[in-house]
Amino acid sequence: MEHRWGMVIDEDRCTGCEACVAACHAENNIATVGDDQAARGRAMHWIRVERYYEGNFPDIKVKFRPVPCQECSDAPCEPVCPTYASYHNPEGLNAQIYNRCIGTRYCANACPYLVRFFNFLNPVWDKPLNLQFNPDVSVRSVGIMEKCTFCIQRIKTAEIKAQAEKRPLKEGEFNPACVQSCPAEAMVFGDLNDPKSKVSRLSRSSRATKLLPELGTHPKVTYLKRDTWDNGQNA
Amino acid sequence: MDRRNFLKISAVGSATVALDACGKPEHQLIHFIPEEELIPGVAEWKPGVCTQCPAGCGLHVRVMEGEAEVTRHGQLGLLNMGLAKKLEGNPGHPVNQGRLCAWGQAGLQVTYNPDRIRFPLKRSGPRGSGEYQEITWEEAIKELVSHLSSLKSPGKPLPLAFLTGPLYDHRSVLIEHFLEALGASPAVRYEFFEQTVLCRANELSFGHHQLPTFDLANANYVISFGADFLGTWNSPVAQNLGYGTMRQGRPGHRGKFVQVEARMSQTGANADEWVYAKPGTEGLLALGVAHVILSEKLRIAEAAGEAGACIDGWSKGLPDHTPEAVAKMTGVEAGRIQRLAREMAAHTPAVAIIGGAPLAQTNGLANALAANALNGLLGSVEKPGGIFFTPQPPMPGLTDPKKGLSVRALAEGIRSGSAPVEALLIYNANPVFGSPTAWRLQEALGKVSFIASFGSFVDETSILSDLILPDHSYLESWVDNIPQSGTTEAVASLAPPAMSPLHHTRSTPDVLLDVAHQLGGNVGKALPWKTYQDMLQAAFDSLRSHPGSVSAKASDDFWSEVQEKGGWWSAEITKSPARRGAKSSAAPAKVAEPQFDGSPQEYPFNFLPYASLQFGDGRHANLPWMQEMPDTISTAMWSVWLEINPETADRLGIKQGDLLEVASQHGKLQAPALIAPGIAPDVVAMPVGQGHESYGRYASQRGANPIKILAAQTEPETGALAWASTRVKITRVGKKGQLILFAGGLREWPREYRHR
Amino acid sequence: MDKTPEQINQDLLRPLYHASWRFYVALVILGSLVAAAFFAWGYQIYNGIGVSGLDRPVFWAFYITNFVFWIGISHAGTLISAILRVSNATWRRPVTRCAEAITVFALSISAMFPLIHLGRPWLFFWLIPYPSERGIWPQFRSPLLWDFFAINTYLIGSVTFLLLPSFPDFALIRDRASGWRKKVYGIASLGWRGTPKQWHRLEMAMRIMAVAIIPVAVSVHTIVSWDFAMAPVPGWHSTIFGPYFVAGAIFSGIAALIIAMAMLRKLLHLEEYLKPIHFDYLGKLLLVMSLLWFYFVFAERLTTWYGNFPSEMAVFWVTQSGRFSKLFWTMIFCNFIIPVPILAIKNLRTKIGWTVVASIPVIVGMWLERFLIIVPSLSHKYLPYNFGTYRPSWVEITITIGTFAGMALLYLLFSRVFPIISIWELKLGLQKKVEAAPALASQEPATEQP
Amino acid sequence: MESIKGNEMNAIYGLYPDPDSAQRALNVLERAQGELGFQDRDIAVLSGEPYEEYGFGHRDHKTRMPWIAALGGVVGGLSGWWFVSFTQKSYPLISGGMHLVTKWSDGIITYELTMLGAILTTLFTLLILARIPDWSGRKLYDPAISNGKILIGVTNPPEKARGELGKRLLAAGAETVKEYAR
Repeated sequence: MEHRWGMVIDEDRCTGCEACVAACHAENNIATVGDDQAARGRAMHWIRVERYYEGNFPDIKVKFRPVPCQECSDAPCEPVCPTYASYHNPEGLNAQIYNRCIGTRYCANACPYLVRFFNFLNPVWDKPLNLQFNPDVSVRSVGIMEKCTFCIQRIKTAEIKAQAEKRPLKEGEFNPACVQSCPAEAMVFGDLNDPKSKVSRLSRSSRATKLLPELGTHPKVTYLKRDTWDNGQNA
Repeated sequence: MDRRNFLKISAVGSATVALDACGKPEHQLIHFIPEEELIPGVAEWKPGVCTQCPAGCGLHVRVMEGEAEVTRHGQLGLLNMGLAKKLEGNPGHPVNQGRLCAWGQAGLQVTYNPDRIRFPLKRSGPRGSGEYQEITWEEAIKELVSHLSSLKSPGKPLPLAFLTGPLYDHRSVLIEHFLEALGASPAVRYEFFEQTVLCRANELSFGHHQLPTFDLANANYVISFGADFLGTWNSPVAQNLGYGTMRQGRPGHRGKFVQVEARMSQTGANADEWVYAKPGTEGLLALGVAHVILSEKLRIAEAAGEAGACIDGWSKGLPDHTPEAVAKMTGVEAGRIQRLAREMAAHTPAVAIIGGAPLAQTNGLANALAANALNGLLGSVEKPGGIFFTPQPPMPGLTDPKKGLSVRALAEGIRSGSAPVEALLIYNANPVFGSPTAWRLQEALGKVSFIASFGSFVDETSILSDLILPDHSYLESWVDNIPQSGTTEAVASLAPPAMSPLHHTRSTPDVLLDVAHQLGGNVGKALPWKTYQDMLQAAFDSLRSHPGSVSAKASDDFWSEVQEKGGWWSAEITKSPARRGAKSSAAPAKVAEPQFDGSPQEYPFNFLPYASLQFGDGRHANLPWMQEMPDTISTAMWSVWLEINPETADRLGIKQGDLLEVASQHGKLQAPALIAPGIAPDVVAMPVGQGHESYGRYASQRGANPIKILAAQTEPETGALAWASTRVKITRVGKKGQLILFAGGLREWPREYRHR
Repeated sequence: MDKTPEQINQDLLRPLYHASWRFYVALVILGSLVAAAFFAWGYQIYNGIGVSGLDRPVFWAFYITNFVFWIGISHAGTLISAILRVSNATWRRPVTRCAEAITVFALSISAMFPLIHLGRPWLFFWLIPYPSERGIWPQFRSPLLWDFFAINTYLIGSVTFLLLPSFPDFALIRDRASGWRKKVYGIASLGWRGTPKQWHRLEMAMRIMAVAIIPVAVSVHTIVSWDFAMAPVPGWHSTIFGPYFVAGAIFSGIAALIIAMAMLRKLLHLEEYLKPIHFDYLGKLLLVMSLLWFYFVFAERLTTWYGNFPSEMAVFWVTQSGRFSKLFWTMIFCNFIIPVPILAIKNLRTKIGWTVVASIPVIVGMWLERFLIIVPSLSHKYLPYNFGTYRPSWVEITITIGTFAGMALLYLLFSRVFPIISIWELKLGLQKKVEAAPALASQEPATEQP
Repeated sequence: MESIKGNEMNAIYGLYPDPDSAQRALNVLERAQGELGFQDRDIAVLSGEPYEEYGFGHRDHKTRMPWIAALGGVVGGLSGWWFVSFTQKSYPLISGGMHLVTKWSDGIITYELTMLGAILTTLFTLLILARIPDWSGRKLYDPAISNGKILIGVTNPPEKARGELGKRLLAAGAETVKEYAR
């Protein structure tokens, strides 16, 4: 069966612990740009935990929202790339082909979610930090756009394994690094084409919503709105 | 073994050197014979134990073949070896159940850190200069042995001190035996965010000198007094797991979470209701709530049992803690106190958590006892959805560590000469960074004639040492851990080395054993094990007879299965034996209002240091991933900052990023201002962790260290540092500081969005 | 006194033979500025685009601003001269060539920026559709590809448009010159002889070109505007952008033309050829475009403000009263408030000095307009958590200055090798003066009464 | 009347100061064709600027250039359309949820190539029809036309008629009459 990978992120569970961010860096060989570059607004975090304040002291609330690539079904980032570096892969992921990228940065402008990150300079890894590289993920050089891939290397590994064992992929057999690490289990990953999968069921929840739905990008990441407490029952 | 390897190497070495002595530098390195069989590109998952914080989560280490520059027998060369590529939670482990926090994820960068010490070092320059020369392990150990054996002290305990962090494993047992046999006083244990106050309170209230465990998954109502339990406090991963379930894990049923604090922490940001209470008055609020519950007969006073008895006036229904009285002291309206109390009583199981700043006050112990009493009153002690105490696995060696001196007492003893120390061993602690200047620890260390450190990095403390015997990283050595909290099962985690060492380092427990044997005599007898591995095997073998996660019966099978599973745990052993210590000297406790250092007129702000989500107490500041990971609330990277309330900032004409001078009676520091909507107008807060003078290229000379300007005030009974009881004044320096924020906007609907 | 063909030849060919010391001074100054820009570019290629001030979320800034700006300037020439040719306005004759030259140079300069701004410029040729070993073709859905085709078409067209009417003048120089000039211009003239057939085919070709180049010019700037309009970015995704940009382009183009002509007039002593009335006519055009431009700005901002979409308002307010407001109001001042009154008042418009005074701010204002379209939108895009800002680096500034210097330099050299006014067309005008309308007659040099 | 021998060109012509005398000379030549035995195509006219209003500036005025240009445009457009849709099909990659062949965006490339086709065709038609470039220097030419003179003459005139031609050209008002011969 064709897979359509999707994710559900529960804003009511997310505690903003940033484990997903660290896990993503570790899994995907994301460069650490250093203080100087970070100060210029060039830090790279394929997934980020957005923090929004509501109200004023002392009646103040904060909302956390982890934002990875939304893996849009109709992605604005794809058609603007002159070299097909950014394209839609058969499983519905917005793939970024690094060695095809010439660095027009148009995709990053077109992306409403700002989940694309650009290598303004060549990444530096003080030895022996280079030993931590994940061999399944290529290291990006200067002038290349990079982004969340739903850990495609894990997807492929699992699919190949399943093929070799002549069986369909099992639900939860693998997860992207962020989902795997999330201590509050705020993120769920799975196949949207399987109506029984947890991700499908949750994305039908009454709290389900998308990020910037008005843009018609049809993201494959669903957010479950922050819930409220009403005498022990869900509001 | 060593000799054979050595011959091989020299053979291959000479050949390879002859072959490619030109080209890129790494080509000039010799190639060692691989020590293990590995298939390139195939990942192997090995168990591990996370030592990034005391919570003791279980790890799965992804190991893949790779070529690394390593030191073998004092020689640099290339080796095809298994390298740790990713750390993940061990799904079977009761504490973290397959999950892992950011610190745990960043553990790789401890092992692969470019600033790690690669050889034993002997001081060549003056102390603190950081000038060292490489020496061999033989020399290093001989040096250490000669110093130890030269120590003499007729009658009195040996003038030897062993300074270490909180260790919940057999290293602690080993050290204890070691010191005992030498006739030295027990180890001095120190970390800045020490838990002694809470442990003592739990000992008094519940008879467990231990950190608490909370069954959040089954709780309907959680009230936390200042505890950052979703970020940095106690056992965060376990608590996050439970919290997630409490929020959305039970269909149609969602618990409420109330946070009481003076500065909105990352944990507080998740609260359904965030309550501001004046710093240090959290305990009073707890009693106010208790008063309402008692006066409205929602519970009977006796329900609290021992925990209640610890509180003055409990049996009389806390007459002087009426909501009105409490409202005056805490700044929380009486009506709100009543509502909270009723909600809590109506939605059991309800649990109260206290930790962090409220305990770091002059009335810290009382605050803790108050919260404990509330838990007792709500009937949530060792009940589902309540507070538990992690049972300890039945391992004979594993007794409560003897209480050593506090670092402060040690420093005073040395300075005054009342308790002189000639040799100091430092392992796994950095008190020079983690103690207020007022303690004058550095000055004291200057008086010690010989200091040896086992650290992996040249930090503020080990830079003062004369001899450094670098430890393996925790991925390179045998690790065990006995979680003190985070689970209701008895757990003993264990992991063999996930990869062979990169540098010319040695596992410290092994070094201590080696030293002991060389010292011989009763010291050698006290430590019969050849290596730490043997010690662990013996210790774990004692678990074989008990029902647990490991089924194998034969000694060897049991040992290997423990290694596969990453430890031993048992659901059967659920109740840990009560460990009641001495009764509180001044019992029952009277919850007084906190005392602050510095007059409100001259020093108008409460200074609130807090554990950084990035660096904890500073130990993770040398990990680039942590430096660049945005702190969730401030979104700051590579920075240190002072959080200040928007109105206060306006009043003082302070803008975002303005460099401020923060001055207490005991010192001053500079930090850029961060306008934080979630902090009280008369409180300023600052993360602990930056401001290292010496801690590798990523941490050194970055920002300021709030610990340095703290007052030496303590919680009277436990003598723990009351790190939240200092007052400061702030002045504008007149230039911008380095404040690197990842986020642009504060709010989802900023001014720009609104129609005009 | 009447200008004989001989005098015209002498006046207009003088610059090719004689250069004052000022020329060489200018050459050195401009040359070094251009050299500095190229150094900066090299520095950027060597170290990576990171040496610019670009960041996240402002992935485009100075370079794309310059790109759009120079494309706009390029609309000075070909388009204007084509319109004038088609409408057969006889007063165009002294103007067309300097106009067309502006096009060619401005276009070549702007065409460099897409390369300068690439992250991996050495792979720019992947934009070119050729059967490669990668087996993959460029993405024709990408506006950048549309740009690639449009700009190339426009460049080829403009160069042709500039060269065709030059052959007879080359032939003229060839006949009058000696030595190396005779050889060079002999080749350049392609052996032009001047048979009625050649003359007629040439004029026919020019008519066809004029008709063809107008829609091309329009399409080029429309497509440039679509680089923005195609992306769902607040402040970009607007249907008005096509005409808005074309209008702005012609606006800035005319301003550039006026300035260029005024300089030529002074430096090359063409007072008797480029006369107040030409500036008057161009001034009128500039006035119309200024009003048109303001109309577009107003329409665009009114709809945004009234529509009140949150994300759009973020950009709206940040330009109106926020961080970029200073620049925004400077732009309005330069493009509307200064030029309109000057150009509306006949006494001022007919004075060359004043038309220049009206034109210079327009150049500044139009550059700012492009900057204000690009940067505020990118820095305030949807999710406020990611709002950012931008500050240019020395590299970008050097390169920007370099382009202006480069423009001047190319123009300077051009005026040394080309007759800056199309001589044969001018003479054609002379012989036609009897048919010409009396009002226009006064522009022809011969009838000038000193 | 001067005459130059041993030259590649073989012609006799007069240089006229103004279009009217030039027109007169042309009329003379046209009338004299049969009598002196040369064809209309041997009559040479050269000028430093076009003289649309005069008959001599009006010779061989018919051309299909606009139609050729249009044809070029059509060819350019069609090939553009074909090329774009071909590449989109030859390596099919979906992007942005768009169709494989996106007619709207392909229209733009088609348009640009139409115009490019037209422009290039015009250019080359001109070069061919105007017989340039031609650097041979064999053709009849006189630099004097650059100073406003108009050249009217006959190439390869019959030997016997040379003298007569010279007279008549002079009579028509030529400033000078030149004769070139091998």
